Amino acid sequence: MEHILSILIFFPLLAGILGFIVDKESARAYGISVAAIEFLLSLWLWFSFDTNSADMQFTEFLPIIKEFGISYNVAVDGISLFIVIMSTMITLIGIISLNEEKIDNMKNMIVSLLFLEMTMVGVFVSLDAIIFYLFWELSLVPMLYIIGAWGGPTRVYAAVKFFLYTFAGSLIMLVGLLAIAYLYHLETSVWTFNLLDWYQLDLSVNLQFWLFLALFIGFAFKVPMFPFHTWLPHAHGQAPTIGSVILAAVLLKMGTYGFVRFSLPLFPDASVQMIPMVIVLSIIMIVYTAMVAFAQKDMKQVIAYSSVSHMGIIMIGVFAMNAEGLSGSIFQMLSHGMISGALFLLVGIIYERTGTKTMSKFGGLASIMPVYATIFGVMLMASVGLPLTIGFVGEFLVLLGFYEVSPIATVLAGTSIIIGSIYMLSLFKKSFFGEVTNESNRGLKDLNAREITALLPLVAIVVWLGIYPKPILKPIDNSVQKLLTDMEYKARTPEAKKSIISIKRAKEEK
Amino acid sequence: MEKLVYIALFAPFVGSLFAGLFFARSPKNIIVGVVNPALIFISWLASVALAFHVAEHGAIHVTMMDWISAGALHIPFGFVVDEVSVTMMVVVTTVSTVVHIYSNGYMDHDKSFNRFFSYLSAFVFSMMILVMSDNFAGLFIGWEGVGVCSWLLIGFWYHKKDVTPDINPAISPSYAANEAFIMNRIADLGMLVGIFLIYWNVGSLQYDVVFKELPHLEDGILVAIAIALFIGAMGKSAQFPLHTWLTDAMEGPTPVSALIHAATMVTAGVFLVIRANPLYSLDAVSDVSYFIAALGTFVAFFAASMALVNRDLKRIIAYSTLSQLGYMFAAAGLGAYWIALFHLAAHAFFKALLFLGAGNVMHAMDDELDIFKMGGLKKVMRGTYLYMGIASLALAGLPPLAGYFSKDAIIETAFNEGTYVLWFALVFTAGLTAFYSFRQVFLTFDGEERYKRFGFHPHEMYRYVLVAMSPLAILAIIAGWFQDSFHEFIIKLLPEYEMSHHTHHNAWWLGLLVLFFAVSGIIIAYKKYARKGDKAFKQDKKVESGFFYKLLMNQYYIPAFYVEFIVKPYTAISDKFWAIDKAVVDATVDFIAKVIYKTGDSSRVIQNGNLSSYLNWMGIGAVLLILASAIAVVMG
Amino acid sequence: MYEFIAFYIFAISTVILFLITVLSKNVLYAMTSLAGGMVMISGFFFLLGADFLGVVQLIVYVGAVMALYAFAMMFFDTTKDVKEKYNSPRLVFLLGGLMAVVFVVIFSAPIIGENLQVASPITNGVGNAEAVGIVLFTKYLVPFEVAAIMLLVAMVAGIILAGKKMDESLTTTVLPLVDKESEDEILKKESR
Amino acid sequence: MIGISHYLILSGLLFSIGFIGVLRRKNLLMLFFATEVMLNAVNIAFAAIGNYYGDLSGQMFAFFIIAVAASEVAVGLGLLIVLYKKYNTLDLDIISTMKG
Repeated sequence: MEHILSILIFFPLLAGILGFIVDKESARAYGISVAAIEFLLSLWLWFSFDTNSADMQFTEFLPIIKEFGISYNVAVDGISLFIVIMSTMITLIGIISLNEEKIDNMKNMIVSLLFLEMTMVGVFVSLDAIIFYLFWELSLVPMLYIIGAWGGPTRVYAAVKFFLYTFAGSLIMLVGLLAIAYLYHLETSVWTFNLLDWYQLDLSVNLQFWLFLALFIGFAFKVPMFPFHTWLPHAHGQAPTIGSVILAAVLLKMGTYGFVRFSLPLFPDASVQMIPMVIVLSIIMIVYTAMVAFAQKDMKQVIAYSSVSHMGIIMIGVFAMNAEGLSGSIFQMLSHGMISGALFLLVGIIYERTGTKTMSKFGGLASIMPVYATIFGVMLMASVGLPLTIGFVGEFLVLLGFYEVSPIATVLAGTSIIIGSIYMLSLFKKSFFGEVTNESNRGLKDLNAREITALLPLVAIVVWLGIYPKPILKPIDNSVQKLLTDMEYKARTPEAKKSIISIKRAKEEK
Repeated sequence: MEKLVYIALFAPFVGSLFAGLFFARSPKNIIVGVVNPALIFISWLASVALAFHVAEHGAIHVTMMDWISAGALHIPFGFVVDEVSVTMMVVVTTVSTVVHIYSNGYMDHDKSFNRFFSYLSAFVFSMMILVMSDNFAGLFIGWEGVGVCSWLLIGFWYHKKDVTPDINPAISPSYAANEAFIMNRIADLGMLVGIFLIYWNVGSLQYDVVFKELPHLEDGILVAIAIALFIGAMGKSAQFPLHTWLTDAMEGPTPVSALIHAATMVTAGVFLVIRANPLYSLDAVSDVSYFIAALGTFVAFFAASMALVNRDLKRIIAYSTLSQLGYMFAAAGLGAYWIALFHLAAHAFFKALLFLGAGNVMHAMDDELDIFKMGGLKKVMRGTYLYMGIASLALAGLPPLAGYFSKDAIIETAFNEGTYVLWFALVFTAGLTAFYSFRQVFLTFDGEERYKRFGFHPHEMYRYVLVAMSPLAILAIIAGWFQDSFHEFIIKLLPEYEMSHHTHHNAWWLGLLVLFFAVSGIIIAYKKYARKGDKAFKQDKKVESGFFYKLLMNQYYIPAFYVEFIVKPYTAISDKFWAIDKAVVDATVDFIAKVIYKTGDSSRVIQNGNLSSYLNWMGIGAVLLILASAIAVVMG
Repeated sequence: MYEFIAFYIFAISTVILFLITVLSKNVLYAMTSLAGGMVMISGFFFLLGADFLGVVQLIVYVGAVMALYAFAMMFFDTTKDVKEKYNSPRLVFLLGGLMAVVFVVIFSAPIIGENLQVASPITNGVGNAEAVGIVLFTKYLVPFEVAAIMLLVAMVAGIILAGKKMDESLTTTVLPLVDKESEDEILKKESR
Repeated sequence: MIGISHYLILSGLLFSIGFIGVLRRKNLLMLFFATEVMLNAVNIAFAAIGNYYGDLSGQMFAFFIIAVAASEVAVGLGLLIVLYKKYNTLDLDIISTMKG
């Protein structure tokens, strides 16, 4: 199984192509089995992963265009490993949750999802800038199709907006990537797009600044950072449940992952220099979108905006420049994936039943659908960061780590635990508490076996990783510490060296 | 002994899972009603055994497993059973056991009987984590855990709909639950900041490491930590200005009010200050400590004043809880940590008893809470009358009941510290306390039987419930007698606090003064509210329309202020932000798209199909290119 | 001196003749003046010592190309003037004038190309035609052959476009939608 | 003495004349004439530069341009005839099928 990563990437592709000839009736079963195999493969990847090592593992290297140093180069470390596993898991759960009666043309849906899975895995394991960019852009296509084909009334507008927005950003990113390759060529007269080679590149602070900015735009559009976030509510509002789930759980993480994988190690000085800007944007993002979420009438929009708010927390964690914050932010990526995925699934369930997502149409659902309400409640508590759920670990670590950077900003960002609970609890109160206001809701059925199968694993993970995050946190922490040590070593300016706290120094101080 | 620690901690958890997982959807099941109290009782047994162990052999420290470790941060699930935590454990499990048994009777007819027990046991578990944890993060787990359980339990009757504040000041159980949770979260942010400060300055969150390191820190940081932690304590213990949730929390079932909002959870803030006594007794933070004492005194008086006029049985007790929490903070802030803890324990017993008695009354009166609709209940509810009388006497601080010893010690402390303003406020509040608690008792149990006019048919609570309450009644009477042995026990961990000779000298008249205030309060209450016949209590319209009455009745207009100046603006700003999001941020993007579309539209005219005009355009382009190259040549 | 006079005579006459070509309404005048202008241009080639090129200019342009134009004109009704609408005559002259000014400015400025490299120096003592032949069949052999093929292709294309089915338009002919058999039959019939 | 700039300026002027023709003419046949003018202008420039630098490449280019012009005329006229048959005119204002 040396080529496990290639298998992980290309198995869904192959299965997707084969999916075209699968019988319509059995498309969902086919999708579930493929996704399950893929998920098991990714688990196998975890078990054979050396958790004590912080290095890249399972490296595969195959030159494609030698003249320009473009190669098929994939590997995982602690940072990407779990995001890959999360992608395969969310895809599996998403396919399980698909309702045969509500989705016409199931076969196309399954095929799109499998293609999407390929691109997602590809993005997170690529170590070659061109291959990374390729998967990054390819991931837009199936999602565009999913929103455009199965979405709500203004799906085309939403899909095009989503596409153009992220595409515009990633083009600028591409320019940045090419510029790095060119600068590398200038320095060493070798063309290469290998990220690990790029890490050795020593750039002047000024150059770093501009390149950081170029990549920042590409990643920030995807995250989405304020003020580039407006495509997200549209996309979520129109996307089918499965689309929202994958969009929120995995696709948004590409942006923050990009920051960790590219911006930080390539431009340590610029990253430190840009911390104030990122702080300001992130805090606006956290507070402002949380307040916008409170004003929403539509359940799904609340969760969509809350996604943006939580991505803000992840962003400040990335720029905390210490092991606590960065590990926390990567953990928060996972936890946000699980929680927002589950919440979108839950909203999708009620939407399937009633055909509406407006909160005022509900009320008193807790007495009609107790199991549904319970699972929703668990996810809600995880979302507001209750200890012993997965949401707390990440949020706590991020805020803890960020406190070292700026106490005042941490307090401002920390208000998310207050306003987060405000909009979430008011959503819960409006929809689940009180009397049953809408008589037609009285006959609603509680969760069926299919939905429970999709949701229970998420609940289990949310609780398990809340109580015992160590198996995941430790590999992440190893890789993060290596990253920070490299950054500190590479940093040119004394300010940057001071801001980046790798673990070594933290211990020396003691 | 480790096993005992785990038994004490996890027995409630097992109970919660038992009721939650196996009986969540089934109707009332008596097995739950037996097993859950039994498990809590086991936890109590373990706690008592641990208490004896600790008294003899000292603290026990166990580490179960790692929780979070990242960077230099390592947080284990570690538990410490020392003098302070074991006191809390015993208090918590004692009250919990009684409340669990009591709930069997109180929730008898509720269709969510099993769910209630599941939540209640989960609360006990969280509270045990809170008191037993050996680090600040673990404390925070329990801190948030009790918050959630409180949210679940306040909103237990979630199906009730919202009403206007005129009918019910708390609007609805779910509203009150959210209010409580959000208020607590505000304070939790302060607490988190405290934790961050500790971590970045000490490098660990373990109590022992932190407390050892504290004296080496800068003064400014110490003050910041002290303030941040106290903000956390203010939320949980409902200190001004975060106090409004506590009275609204009375929407929850009465056993919940007894357990959570009187005896245990709200005292977590006091517990935190006691736990962090090495911090608060440092000279550098003496100002913060004094502020804690002053705020405590203020809240003691402030809450008591609101209790004077309230007509709602449970709210009066809630205000008295607030007021007593103020006493505890006053003691802790003045450095008398063991006295604060002693009052905490004694208060837990008699306040829980008071609430459970109130629950009996509610049960008898079909959930009616207005004490003006009661009166003369002592005939039908003799047992409850007795219990509530004892509890109120204890609360008023009459000897030889528990409250006398603990409260008197606090007042003496205030005198001893020379803070005479605080001292006098506390003495005066003691008088108020006696008045309002006996106003409530007399209005409920004595005087004319007004309830008949409203068609109530009160009846006494089940006998086994009354029996189950007896431990609390006994403790409310005798707890104070163990002051000296408790002092000896707790002083091993907490700093000693000794009265000066001067105070000793004056102790007898100080005590008498307090007693005088208390007794006069009771007498006034009796004269005003307990008569019959012609002299029976009449509502005084003139007084009720007076300024002070209205001010107190509306809780100094603080809830209204919050609604008007925080809730409404927040909602308005949120709506505005949403509008901005659509009209500015999103519209900007759409505008860019529109501009591109428009330029496309308008430049389409060029594409008119006429070859000649194409050639013209090409010509213009060619000339421009040539010009550009010419300029480049000239420049270059 | 002779060169000086010759240059100006040729220059003035080409400019005038070409202006007539461009501005005249009558096709016949335009074509005639074009032919005349080309003859004058061959004069420049002779002046520049490119005898071979001058001859080619005379043969190809004035001979072949002009003859082609003349034949082409027979297809069109040349007697009537094409009424041309000028949408923006000023723009046209402005652009043209601007271009001319720019060229003049550029070329009258000191020459930039002082350091131009000589690729195929003219061999002394060898006639121009001979020199051209040597270069053409050594260095430019492949382009030369390609040019030959191009001319051949152009010839064939010209013949097909202009010659085939003179009675109907080529581009508007649409084959009727028929099934394959009947299509084959039609082809067979045509081949017979 | 006649310098290279004389020839180049002349070439530029002739080119501009052709250019005006291209812009101005609506009759397709006349458009062809104008392009011929431009081609010839360029030929002069090539020949002049080649001469002044003693390089035969200029002449070679002019030579190939003549070849290209010849084939252009052959194909172009063929197309013109086809066009004329279809529209019965050569006026560009009437033949505007490329409207986007």
